[in-house]
Amino acid sequence: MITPPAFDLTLVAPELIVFGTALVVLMVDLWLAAERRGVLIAVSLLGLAWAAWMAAVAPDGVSFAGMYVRDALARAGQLLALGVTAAGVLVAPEYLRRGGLDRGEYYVLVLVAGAGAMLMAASRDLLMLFLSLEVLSIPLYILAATARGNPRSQEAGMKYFLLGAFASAFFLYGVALLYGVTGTTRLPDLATAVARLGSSAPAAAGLGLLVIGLGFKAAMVPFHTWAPDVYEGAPFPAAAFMSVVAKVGAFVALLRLFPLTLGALADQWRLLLGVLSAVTMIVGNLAALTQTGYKRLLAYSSIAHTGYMMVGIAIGTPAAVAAVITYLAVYAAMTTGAFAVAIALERGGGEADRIEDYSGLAGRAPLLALATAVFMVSLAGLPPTGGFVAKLGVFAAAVEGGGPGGLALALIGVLTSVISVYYYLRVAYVMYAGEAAGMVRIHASPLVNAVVLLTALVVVQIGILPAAVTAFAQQVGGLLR
Amino acid sequence: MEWAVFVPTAALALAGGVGVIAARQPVHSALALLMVLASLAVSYLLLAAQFIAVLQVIIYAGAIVVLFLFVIMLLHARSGEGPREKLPRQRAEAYVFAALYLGVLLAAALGAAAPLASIAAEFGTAQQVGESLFTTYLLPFELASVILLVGIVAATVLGRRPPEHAGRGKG
Amino acid sequence: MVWPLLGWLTNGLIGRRLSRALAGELACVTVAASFVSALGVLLAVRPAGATDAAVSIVIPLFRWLGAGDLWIDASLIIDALSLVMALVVSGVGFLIHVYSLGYMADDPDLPRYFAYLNLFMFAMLLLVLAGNLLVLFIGWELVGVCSYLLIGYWFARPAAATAGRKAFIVNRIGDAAFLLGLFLLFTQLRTLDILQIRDGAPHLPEGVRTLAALLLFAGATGKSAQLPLHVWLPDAMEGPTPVSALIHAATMVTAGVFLIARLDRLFLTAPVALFVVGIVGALTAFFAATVALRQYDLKRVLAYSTISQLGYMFVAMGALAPVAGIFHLVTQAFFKALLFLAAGSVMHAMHDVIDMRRLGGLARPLRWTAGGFLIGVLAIAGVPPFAGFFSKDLILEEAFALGLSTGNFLPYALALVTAFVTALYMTRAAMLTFSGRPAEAAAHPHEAPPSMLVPMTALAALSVGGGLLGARVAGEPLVEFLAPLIGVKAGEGAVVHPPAGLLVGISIAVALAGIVAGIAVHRGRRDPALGAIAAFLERRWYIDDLYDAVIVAPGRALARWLAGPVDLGIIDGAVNAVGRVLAAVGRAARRLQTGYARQYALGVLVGTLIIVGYWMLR
Amino acid sequence: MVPAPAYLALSAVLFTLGAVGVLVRRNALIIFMAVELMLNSVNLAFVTFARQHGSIDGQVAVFFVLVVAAVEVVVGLALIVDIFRSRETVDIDDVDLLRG
Amino acid sequence: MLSLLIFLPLAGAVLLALLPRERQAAIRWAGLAASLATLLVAARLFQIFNPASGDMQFVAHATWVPTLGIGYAVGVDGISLVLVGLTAVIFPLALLGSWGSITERLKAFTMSMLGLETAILGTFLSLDLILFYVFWEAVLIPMAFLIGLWGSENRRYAALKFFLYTMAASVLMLVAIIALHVIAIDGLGERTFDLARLATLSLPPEVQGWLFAAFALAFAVKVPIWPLHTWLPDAHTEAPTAGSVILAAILLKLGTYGFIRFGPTLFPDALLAAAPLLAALAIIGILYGALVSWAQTDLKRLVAFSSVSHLGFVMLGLAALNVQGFQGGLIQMINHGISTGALFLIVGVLYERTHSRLIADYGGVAARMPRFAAVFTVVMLSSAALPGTNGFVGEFLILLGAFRTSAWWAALGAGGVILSVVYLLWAYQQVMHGPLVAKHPDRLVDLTRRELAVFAAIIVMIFAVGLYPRVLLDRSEATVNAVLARLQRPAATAVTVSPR
Repeated sequence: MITPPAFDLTLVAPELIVFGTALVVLMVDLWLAAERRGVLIAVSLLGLAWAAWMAAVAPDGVSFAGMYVRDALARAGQLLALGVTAAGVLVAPEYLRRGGLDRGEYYVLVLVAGAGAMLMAASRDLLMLFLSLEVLSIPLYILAATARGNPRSQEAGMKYFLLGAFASAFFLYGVALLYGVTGTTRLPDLATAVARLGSSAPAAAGLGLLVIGLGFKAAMVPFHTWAPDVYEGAPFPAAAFMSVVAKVGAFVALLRLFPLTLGALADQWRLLLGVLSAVTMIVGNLAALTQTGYKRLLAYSSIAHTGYMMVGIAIGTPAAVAAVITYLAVYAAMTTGAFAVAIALERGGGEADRIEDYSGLAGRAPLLALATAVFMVSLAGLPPTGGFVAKLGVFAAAVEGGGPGGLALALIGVLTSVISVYYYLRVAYVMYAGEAAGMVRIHASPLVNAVVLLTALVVVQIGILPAAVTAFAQQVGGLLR
Repeated sequence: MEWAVFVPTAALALAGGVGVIAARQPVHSALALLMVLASLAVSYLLLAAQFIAVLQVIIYAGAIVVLFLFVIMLLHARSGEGPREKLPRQRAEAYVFAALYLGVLLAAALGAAAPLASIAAEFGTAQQVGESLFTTYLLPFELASVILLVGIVAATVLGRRPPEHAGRGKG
Repeated sequence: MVWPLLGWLTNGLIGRRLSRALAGELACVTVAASFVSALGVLLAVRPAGATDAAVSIVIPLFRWLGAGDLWIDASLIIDALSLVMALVVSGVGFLIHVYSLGYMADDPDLPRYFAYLNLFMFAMLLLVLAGNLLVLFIGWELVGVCSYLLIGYWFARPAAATAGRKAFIVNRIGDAAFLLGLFLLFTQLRTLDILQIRDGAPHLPEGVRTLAALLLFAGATGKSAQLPLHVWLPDAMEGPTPVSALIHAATMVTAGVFLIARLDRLFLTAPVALFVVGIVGALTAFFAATVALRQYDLKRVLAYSTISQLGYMFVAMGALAPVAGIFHLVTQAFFKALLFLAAGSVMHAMHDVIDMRRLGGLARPLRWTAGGFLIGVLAIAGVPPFAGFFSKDLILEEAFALGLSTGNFLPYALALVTAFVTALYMTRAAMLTFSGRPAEAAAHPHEAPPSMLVPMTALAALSVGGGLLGARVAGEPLVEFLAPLIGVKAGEGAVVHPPAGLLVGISIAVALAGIVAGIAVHRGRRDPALGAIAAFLERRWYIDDLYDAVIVAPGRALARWLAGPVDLGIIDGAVNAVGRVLAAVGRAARRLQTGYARQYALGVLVGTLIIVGYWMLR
Repeated sequence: MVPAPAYLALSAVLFTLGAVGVLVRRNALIIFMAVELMLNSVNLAFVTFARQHGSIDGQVAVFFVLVVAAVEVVVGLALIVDIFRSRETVDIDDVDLLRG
Repeated sequence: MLSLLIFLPLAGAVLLALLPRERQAAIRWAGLAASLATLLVAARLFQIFNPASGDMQFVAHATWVPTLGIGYAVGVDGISLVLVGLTAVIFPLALLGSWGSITERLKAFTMSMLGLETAILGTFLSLDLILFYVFWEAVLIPMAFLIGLWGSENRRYAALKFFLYTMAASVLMLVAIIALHVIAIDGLGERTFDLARLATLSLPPEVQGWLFAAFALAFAVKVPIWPLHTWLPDAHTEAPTAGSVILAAILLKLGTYGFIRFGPTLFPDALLAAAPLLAALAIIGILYGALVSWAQTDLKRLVAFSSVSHLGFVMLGLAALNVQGFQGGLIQMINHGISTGALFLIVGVLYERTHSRLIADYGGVAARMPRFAAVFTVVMLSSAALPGTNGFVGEFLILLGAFRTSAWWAALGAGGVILSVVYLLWAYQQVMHGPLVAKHPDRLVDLTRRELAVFAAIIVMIFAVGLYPRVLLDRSEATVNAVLARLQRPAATAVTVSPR
């Protein structure tokens, strides 16, 4: 007779609620008339709100035989994932209706991917982590290809899937190797076992392979190559969602894995992650310099931001962990916002994905343009926006905790930020200085507007009064002490 | 005794592996893959993983390879590779780096090797695996079901006839 | 005491303001008021000064600026020297204002002219009355600006505008040296108050004194058009003639002389500097006189004569006889202003023709003018009893005395030669202009209006009688007035008293010889200098050309080179190159993004290889 | 008894073969099969390690990998079919609209 | 008080946002009113400021980001006071000066200007390094937009260059600020970016050197010190009149202000060591800027390079590290603000009429525009540091200060005094004198009443500072002494090393 272990369902309530919402949406969609899809949005949002509330109030703890942990990091990851999932739901409907892609499954996939990201934050076991990663990834592959019949969307889905599966295999081999040397996949046991081994080639290889799997999701150089193509090909709402949700999942997992679990072995991974972050900052920003497409620009920008956040991972001090959390929040807000603005535009019946399409936007939609300007300024890391606070936190942590290497990372970071100013401000400049672009129409959907407004407010709020966010992030950093 | 079984299966697996990536026709690849899968199932038996071996045969050989074959037939003759190699250096580079990687991987994997433990008779039985799945691995097990659900949704999303004026955006 | 001074100051300022709106008469009135006030002050001081002429009355106005241990009080000094200068400035200035009323009568922009002129008067008075070297410097620079504005008054003429600019720039060069001198004095003495400097200067180390004196003298050469900074003055003749008379003959150019007199104790205790002063003065005197021989522009002749006479004054300074210098300054102000006004009258009559080769035979139609000019010539040539004789003779005497005491007879020799040349070229100029055949352009020469003639007459009178101020026969009132104040008494350094009578005879003889030679040369229609020398003189010793070739042209070329190849090419080029390199790298990074999934996968594999390989081998 | 290194070596070789397949083949179907090959090599490693430690965890892991592999095949094949419908090709190099 | 001052313009900008775009007159007046209100507050500050104290006054503290140790701290001392005064004065003038020339996107323009004013005031008044940096960078955005949106043909290039160049330098300062903060964690046992707290650290000279280098680079680009100046001519040339005015009059002062504020306070040893280098670069800048000005064909470029020269004087004064040098530098900052701001307004007047900035397109303008000629003359002479005008006070004190440190510095600097006349008079003559050269002479109408009012205010300031500079000097003296006292402490120990 099999006796189920003691487990606490309230602990996993947020994820359960989101999965449940996804199921409800799936079912309701079957019976729902096409023109009443608004119900799906409402249901999704309600579910997400409930989950968020549960995530905020549910107690900390470990359950499911040590597979699942709820602590400050998990909570941060869950709230972030819920936030970006809500945004992912909100930005979609108008666009999907325009493109004739309006299907209930879209929301199901968004919700499931969101839940996957939440679980990555709470995984306390490598297999758990792997499954969560797949729960996050597979819906994203499909979302990228949602614009059926559009070769670009198909190509995006195909490339994302192919490379994702390739990277997953590496990740899995890493899990296998670590299991081989330590006999366990549970993170705390793993940490003690690896520490006991000292320098062990298989363990090192296993950890390296884990970096690759997560780095792929986070679009870290040299595993970033999929990102520009996929973002460009994916429908705008999907690109918006995947650019943030995958990052949230990957980074909470990286935080969980490296500073939190393997903090004692920092000597082994710090230099490597530091170099990777430097390369990522440089390549991302330089490649973005000459882009002409808005989506590709944001794609390379997201790569660059991966580099900045990686700095925090590589440093791995409590302050750095807190800085990464702050950065993730800011990144999520500003990138979602920047995509949301683009979703509101349409050129010649298609996506407005060229930078020129934003020409003269300020004259036609001043508030939209202002919000975009805020996003661009924040992405560039300039005060008084959240982007500055985020970068400040990361670089301060690097200088404080990273020794000469940290100083070098901070220097590379600030200098590449200067480069990024060039391409971000070009967008803002075109909006304000250019003639109104022909063929570009503005679809003022209240939902998209709400997302733009909210994200802009968040970006400005964190820029001007960041204390609340940094205090919360510091709790996460406090896990290290 | 075990060697006698292992050596041929390993040889078959390797041959199958080469076959998968070298065959001209996808059908041949699929058959080679089947060969690998079957060989591995035998290996699993040698490693006291009866249940997994069974799963291997049922799921992989029975479902996945069949799915491949099904799609190959669906796409029929035109499913070959294009005539022109667009990445002339790719092949050579792939071999070189893969060889290097093999070295790394071998070093890592062999470094992780240890003497086999002594095991109880019921090790690797369906009951033991199932028990583990429903106790320790309950949550991952549920997650696996979610993943399967996603697969179903994917099939419905991607399998459905595209909408009339689909494909906003360029192209 | 304070009231007339304040009134004086405000006269200058308010006059400038009002004259913009009203006509030129107001300007004259304000200057007259200045003169009267100065006279009043003189009379007020005189009784007090009878017993102690060395007294200096300081009138503090306000604390101008302060920073750290630097405190600059804006204050004025009333003493013999400043009063003499103020009287000359305001007196001659007044006459020239009046003259201008006639001369500039049909100029459309008259208020501007008088505004500048009044501003100049204010600045000049500020200069001479300043109680603080920095305040003096303000006046010093201000007169330069006014000079610039007035030379370039007819700004539509490129030559005038350029001349004004040149004057300003050359002055600025001297001023920069002046400023450095100020700094040196301040760092040593912690003050810029003139009286304190006078008291403190003798206690400074010798080297500092010399350096400070030389720096200040460099400033003086700029303002007083001494070698090598004389080049602006001849060009300054592009300005209206009354301006030339006032600024470039009578007042501003004497500022350098005044400065040395003002800081006599500094200079007189710095023998090396004094030596330089004397030599430069003598050389300048000689140089300018020779150049004047070959000029055909009447005003330019006068300009070079001014330079030459200023040279004399510096000779006097160099000869430890500042009083003599001031004396010559005063007389020169009279007769040079007279000469300029007469020249202006000629121009007025001849519709601005100034080339002496196109003039001639004007003595008859312009009787008064010719008379005035003749008096001026005699005065400058040093013929007794005209004013120039007394002052120039005094200088020659002192120079000789210097030679006796130090063995340096160069200043005396040059001064003597110059006296001869001066008489020669002035006679030539007078003959060319007024005698001989009526010139081609002499269409209908007409005598000037009374507003021009009256000042000329007054100046002529002063040129005749001004010498009495310092003449021994009249008891040397000026010398007596000044001597107690200006530190070292004139001639004190001279151990051996020169044979005064002999020297007087020599100088008279030289002057007469010059005049005779001039007449002879003119009669003989021969050029006073020959061949290569003529060209040399005509090109003004090639000094202007040298400046153009050595400083201006290379400077301009340097500027262009810096602005073009260096700034845009190298410095900015480097900046832009950074951008280009980054963009190129960016494009290269883009090219890596080929679009082929298999290649991306290869990238993943290679990345994995590096990371895992590194980690295992670490 | 066949010792663990033999299995592990086989696993490593198969993994590399799969990776080579992904890199050198252009037929998307075969590429997916190569990916399956890689996953199977991982499974072999898991099973070997499970035997090595005498713990069942490795075998459970194989179960999960199997599930994921199955779903990946479904998704991947659906994508291929979809692309084939519009482009009439399964050559991965022909899928190169997005670049730069 | 100070917070009110800083955020008053921003509040104005926010209110302005509510006005409809079409009501141009209302927008203009509202913008002017906001800047005038700021001026009033600044004037009141000027009035109640206690000149006898060298300490920070009206200090306000608040926590901002406690986890990172960032605080909100503002305060004013004699040095920032005069610069705040300058800012408050120049902005209304700049707004008035571009009253008619900006018609497109007027609302955005006015809002940018007001936002810029807030950022600049914030920079001058911040006492927390991060707060300072935030304002410092925040300046860039509206300024780049002013250049990029309302500039002339090449505006995009100029705006980007301005932005990237100055930012590239200042991010290194950010790293240095962080490093300082990190050092303070050990040294003071607290997380702080507070200037007063950090000033109590005693850093080893080598550390000071590195940190100062990073700070100095940021400031040097902003000043700009040769050879980091090339963004300036482009930015100036392409910016609209108001932009050029603000850029020249105030923005460049941020750099020199930075040197004064942070050099002696945080890095006294490094500053002492670097002073000769700074002086050398300053002198090169003085001469180089003047010479290059002389070779320009574009009026705005000419004025821009003259800024390089003038700011060289300021830096020379600062490098002298004595009271006269500092005071002179401070006064010269104000002067340059007034005079060069006025020069840009003058070029703006010409440009508005004929749409050309080329010197060759002008000549004999004085005859057509006598009042303008008078204004130009005064401003030019002020720029050339004629005694009696403001420029002289500054240059005199600077050169005197420099002389007391090294006679050679002053001698070379005096060369700049000469050259400034060369290029200014040259330009003036080319434009104003000579025969009339203009394609449309009828467009050369004399100054309007509004323009005259602006220039009258400027001329009053020129003479006010020139004749009674103590209005400013007295207020900053105590502060300058206090700041310099920071240099004395290490100087006492460094006597054996330093030749001076």
